[in-house]
Amino acid sequence: MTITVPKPLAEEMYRRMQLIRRFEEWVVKLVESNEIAGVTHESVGQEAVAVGVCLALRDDDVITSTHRGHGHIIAKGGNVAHMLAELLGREGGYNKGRGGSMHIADMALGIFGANGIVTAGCPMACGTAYAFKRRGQDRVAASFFGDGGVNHGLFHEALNLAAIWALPVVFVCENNGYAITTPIASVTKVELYTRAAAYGMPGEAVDGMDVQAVYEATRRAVERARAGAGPSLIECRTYRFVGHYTAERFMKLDYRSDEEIVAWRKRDAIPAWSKRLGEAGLWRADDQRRCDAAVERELDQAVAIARQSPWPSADTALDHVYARTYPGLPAQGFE
Amino acid sequence: MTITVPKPLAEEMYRRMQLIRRFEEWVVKLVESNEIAGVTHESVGQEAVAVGVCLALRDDDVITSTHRGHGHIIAKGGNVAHMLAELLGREGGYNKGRGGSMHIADMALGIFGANGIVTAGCPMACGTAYAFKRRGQDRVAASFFGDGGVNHGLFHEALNLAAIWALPVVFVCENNGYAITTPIASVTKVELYTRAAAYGMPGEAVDGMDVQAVYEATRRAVERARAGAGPSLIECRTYRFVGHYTAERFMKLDYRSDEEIVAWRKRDAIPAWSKRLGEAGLWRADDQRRCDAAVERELDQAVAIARQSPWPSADTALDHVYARTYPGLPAQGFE
Amino acid sequence: MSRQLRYLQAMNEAYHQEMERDSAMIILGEDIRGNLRGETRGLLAKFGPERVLDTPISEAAFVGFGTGAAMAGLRPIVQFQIASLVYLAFDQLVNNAAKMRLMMGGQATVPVTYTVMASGARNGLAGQHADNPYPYFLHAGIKTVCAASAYDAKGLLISAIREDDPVAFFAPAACLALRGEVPEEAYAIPFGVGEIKRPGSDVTVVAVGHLVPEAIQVADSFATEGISVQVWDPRSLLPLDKDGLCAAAARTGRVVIYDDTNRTCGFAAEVAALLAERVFGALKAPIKRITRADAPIAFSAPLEKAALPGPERLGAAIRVVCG
Amino acid sequence: MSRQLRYLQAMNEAYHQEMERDSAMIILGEDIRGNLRGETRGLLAKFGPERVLDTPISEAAFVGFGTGAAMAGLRPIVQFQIASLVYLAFDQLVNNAAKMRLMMGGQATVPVTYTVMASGARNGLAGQHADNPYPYFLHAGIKTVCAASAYDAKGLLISAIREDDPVAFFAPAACLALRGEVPEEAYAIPFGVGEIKRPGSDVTVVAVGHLVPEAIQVADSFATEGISVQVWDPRSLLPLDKDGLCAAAARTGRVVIYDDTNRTCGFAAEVAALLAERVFGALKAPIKRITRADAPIAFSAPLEKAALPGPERLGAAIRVVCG
Ligand SMILES: Cc1ncc(C[n+]2csc(CCOP(=O)(O)OP(=O)(O)O)c2C)c(N)n1
Ligand SMILES: Cc1ncc(C[n+]2csc(CCOP(=O)(O)OP(=O)(O)O)c2C)c(N)n1
Ligand SMILES: [Mg+2]
Ligand SMILES: [Mg+2]
Repeated sequence: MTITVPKPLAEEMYRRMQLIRRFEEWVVKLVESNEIAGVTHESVGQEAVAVGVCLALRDDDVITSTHRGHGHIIAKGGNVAHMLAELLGREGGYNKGRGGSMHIADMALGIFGANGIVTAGCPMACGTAYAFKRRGQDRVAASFFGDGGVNHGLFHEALNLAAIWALPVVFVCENNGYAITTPIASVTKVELYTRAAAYGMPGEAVDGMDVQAVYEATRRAVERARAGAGPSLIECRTYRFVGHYTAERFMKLDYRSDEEIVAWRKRDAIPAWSKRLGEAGLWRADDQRRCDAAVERELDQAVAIARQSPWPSADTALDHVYARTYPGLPAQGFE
Repeated sequence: MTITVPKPLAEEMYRRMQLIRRFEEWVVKLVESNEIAGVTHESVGQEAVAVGVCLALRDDDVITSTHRGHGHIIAKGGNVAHMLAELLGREGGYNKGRGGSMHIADMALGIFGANGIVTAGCPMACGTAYAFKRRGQDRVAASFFGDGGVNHGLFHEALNLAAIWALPVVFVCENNGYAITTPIASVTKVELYTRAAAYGMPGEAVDGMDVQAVYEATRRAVERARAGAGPSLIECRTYRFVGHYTAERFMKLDYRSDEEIVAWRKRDAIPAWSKRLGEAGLWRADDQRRCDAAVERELDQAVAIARQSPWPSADTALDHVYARTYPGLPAQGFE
Repeated sequence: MSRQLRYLQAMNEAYHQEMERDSAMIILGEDIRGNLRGETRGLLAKFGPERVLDTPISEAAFVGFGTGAAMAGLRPIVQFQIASLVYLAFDQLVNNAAKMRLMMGGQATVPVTYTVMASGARNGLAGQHADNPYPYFLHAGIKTVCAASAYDAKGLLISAIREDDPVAFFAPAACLALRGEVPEEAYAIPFGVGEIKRPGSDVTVVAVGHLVPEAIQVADSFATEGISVQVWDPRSLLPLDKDGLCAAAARTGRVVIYDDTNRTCGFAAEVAALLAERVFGALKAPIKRITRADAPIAFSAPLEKAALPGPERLGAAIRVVCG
Repeated sequence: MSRQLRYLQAMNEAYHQEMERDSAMIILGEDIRGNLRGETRGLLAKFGPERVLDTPISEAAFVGFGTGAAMAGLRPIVQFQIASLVYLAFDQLVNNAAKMRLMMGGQATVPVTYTVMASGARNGLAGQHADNPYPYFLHAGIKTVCAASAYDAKGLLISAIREDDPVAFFAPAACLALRGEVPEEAYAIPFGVGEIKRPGSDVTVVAVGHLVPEAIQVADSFATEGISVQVWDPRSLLPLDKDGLCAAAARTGRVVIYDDTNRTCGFAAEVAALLAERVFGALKAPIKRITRADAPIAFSAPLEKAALPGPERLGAAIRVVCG
């Protein structure tokens, strides 16, 4: 369990994981205080996947994300104040309050959107990768989706497209064991990564609680993609420590045993990585504390900024539907 | 290349293949004389697949078919007069003239319909197989689709469903090398049958020009399915000797070379099977001729019957849309 | 006699009573066993895993599965966890299940009920989860009902289940928590029969789903102004009770259609077109539509509200046609 | 000056000219290279395999691919070989491509053109291949055009391609063999501007696609009866030229809508509703819709004909509103 990445990167891995964790905890608070409306899916427990993947990408690479996207966006460098403003529905949010949790995007950072439809981002990542390839750029698109996604027709069609056209895409399956309440083993008979073979692309499974393992696997896939050798599938085995969405805690569901949750929580990637940093002599006792404190400050400030951001004005409700409008388009709901 | 099936079955294989071939030739004539409207997809060259599969099924088993369905329907025992009446759009057709070439069905014979949408029959076969299973019947559903179908999302979703619920389905891929003008190798990087592994089901490729090989492979898959051991995928390697549809001969397309067509025509399953029957001492010189003549008579009569069948009356155009209608439903296009 | 149930409980009771009555019935969809909202409570325990199926995330395939199972003699309920998932199965719905019987010349019978859960907007669901896709079903000729109350939910769901054709049952998000009187015994509300939910003589409001209770409130509020507002609920959108609709509209001569689907080619368009054709002579004012704007629903509350039909706009429209 | 081209040749010329103009353009779909009908002739040879892509049979994925490519700066044309294939990509069309820009607060620009080939019925296409699915696009808010002539095909296709939003271009099966005058140079027909295809003063026929030439014939035939029939073609269905439509309708006070989509919630319903709202006072007769029946198209010729709108029915409707 040695650390193979340089110290600054190792520290950044910790920082981003911690930022995600605490961000999600803020989200839960803001949902419970009714400041965030709608449905949010927290990625608590899965931070190592988001961070391991995104830190293996360049800034000009692209990701497509999912309904459980906060972690991916932070890991790709997303601004937490803009994210929180979005979650609060404010004009200063990433999407000017139009998108909310399931649609956060930052095109400038290569974040081509969270998406509320399972695997909907997969074919879009293919198209984006094709644009890179056609322009002779060595950029890569990484596409996140859950274990629930691997049974969807779009997964199949997208992986096949990427394979036949040797597109620079890295397909990242976050296998957290469940699609809402449905255990993956009840809906799939094979190890997920083995499906790569059906498209003639490499596939591998990796410990999703080990940020460095995720990072290394992604690096290999990214290098392959940049070199023009085509797509890969990486299955990251992880777990969500919390419910499918914030509301779940009040729903008394029993699809997971307490023992299972406890066992996975013991493998929490964040303290594990801090411990390894310490054991490798890269971190001293208070390095983590300093880093954690900075994360807290960043989030406190972000929440404050977000809360101060103005509400969108109702008379702009029909803006941004089209790049070009025409008289009477979009139609109002009344005359 | 010995013959392992009993003589009556071997003869019936020949007879059904020949019936399909000559049926399709009649269809082309009737299209060219403008007696058949619309678009018909002939299965000339692929007869061994339809017959090998369907003769391995029981009468109470079910098939779902494709846009190229005439062969499957004849192989499953379909009545050629009712088929031709359907193609001529007559009330005496299988579907009372409502369906035409791409929708012929005979629920009583377990023919759950040709279908104009690629792979659309696959999930329906799953549902049918589930009904059998739930009722404790040992019946099986076989689902035909082309090489073009294996890249469709529905293929993926249906095979996965069948696998996880161990449904008695045999998925039959008729790999004739092309989806219209698109060579399978340009859109798929792997051998098609290997995709079975992605669902945890057995897959195998078989020579689709050898009716007995198709029959044997199907038998194995059917026995598995009847025994409750779940679905299988069989890839039958075959070729269509003619265009994608009747109209193609006037379209000057050049996606296949003449040499390729000639090479495959040399492997024509029908004379090959007759020859094997002779070599095995099962057939004497004029056995084939007798059989062929019977086929001709059957078709001549069928065409005559079909031509005499009455046209549907225009005032029944909105019948059969619903099992139960209501005032004003379905709505006319005028008031 | 006056037992009160929530909408979801009414659905749950319909599921239980019908599945008990007919062993050919099965129910399938995502997280049916997990029972997130309550409408599938107890089904697994009572009917077992063979009749209560959790599917993979494969909407197209499980709809096709339902079609095949129905053709082979079962009576499936196919549940969509959220309304916009119907798009993923659209071909299997509109180009297969809905057409199978005609294409086969009457050979196939396809008794499937699609329950479309939580349709329409609800506080922060944003662009992809706020659609109300019933106009697509209507255009495709699929029988469709939308229940506005717990009572209607049970009765319309039972009718849907007993129908021998594909039927879509829409359960609007904004209705799921409603409570109301629901008889214990199984009862069926006939298709093609609308209901005057509130009588009135000056103007008819045609309202659907969660907009029915809203429309009744608005109607009540007009009593003080001396404007008598009738609220008519079609209940089944296809078949539509055209005679009942025309009678209701002709009685008042003034009509406002209050519907939470996109405006263009939406349900309100059909109602307006029908009336412009059939009761033209009885109309005293232009037919008004108060609908959703033709736009994806934005996340932020003020934007969301601005794009949806609302009681203020309904009120304004009533004033215009009566003024 | 009066060069005649077929409809498919006009499309082909638009493809060539626009792809030449803008190297960001690509075209993809099934059998594009094989060029079954003629509209993609010569593209592979001129623009090479990187810009002219044959896809696997994966409609949902290749639509999503188009969305992603567009967001990343390309300008894809995504061609549907037959109209009903749009159903297989319906989620990617209506719940993704169409909503992306709003959901992202304006960050994404999605310049994709969907060419929907051979829509509508044509002699024996039967249940699954005869749909005319543009009302689904209209309801979803996707910009949509339908060209009735070779001239309009080139001009509307070029406008569609230059638009920075998703646009569906419908090429009706019954139009593909039409010939007409088509200028050589590239030209754009603006969206949202309808056209009076035949002037007249007694009744307005609103006709779409292949029904435009049919309507003109019917109109001509009424000249002898002394009934003056105006034929108005919206050309772009969304944006719809509402002012032009209302002006045309108000001028005659009598309207028949002649549209080959299912009746319920179809395009004719929208037009009728719009007129019942906006020009109610100017109407002299009920608004008539002559549409397809709400039924899958049966294969057999007499049944097919009975379910489709036809010139006899249009003529009868004209007589009723003028009588
Ligand atoms: C195509 C589709 N089907 C169903 C849903 C409803 N839904 C939202 S999240 C979810 C579970 C997704 O599971 P998984 O892909 O494993 O991701 P996870 O939630 O575990 O991160 C479902 C079924 C959806 N959003 N999209
Ligand atoms: C889902 C779908 N996409 C496209 C089409 C148009 N189409 C009809 S047949 C065909 C080719 C099918 O190829 P294959 O599955 O190999 O069958 P084959 O024609 O070779 O028998 C296509 C693309 C269709 N009918 N359905
Ligand atoms: Mg999961
Ligand atoms: Mg093929």
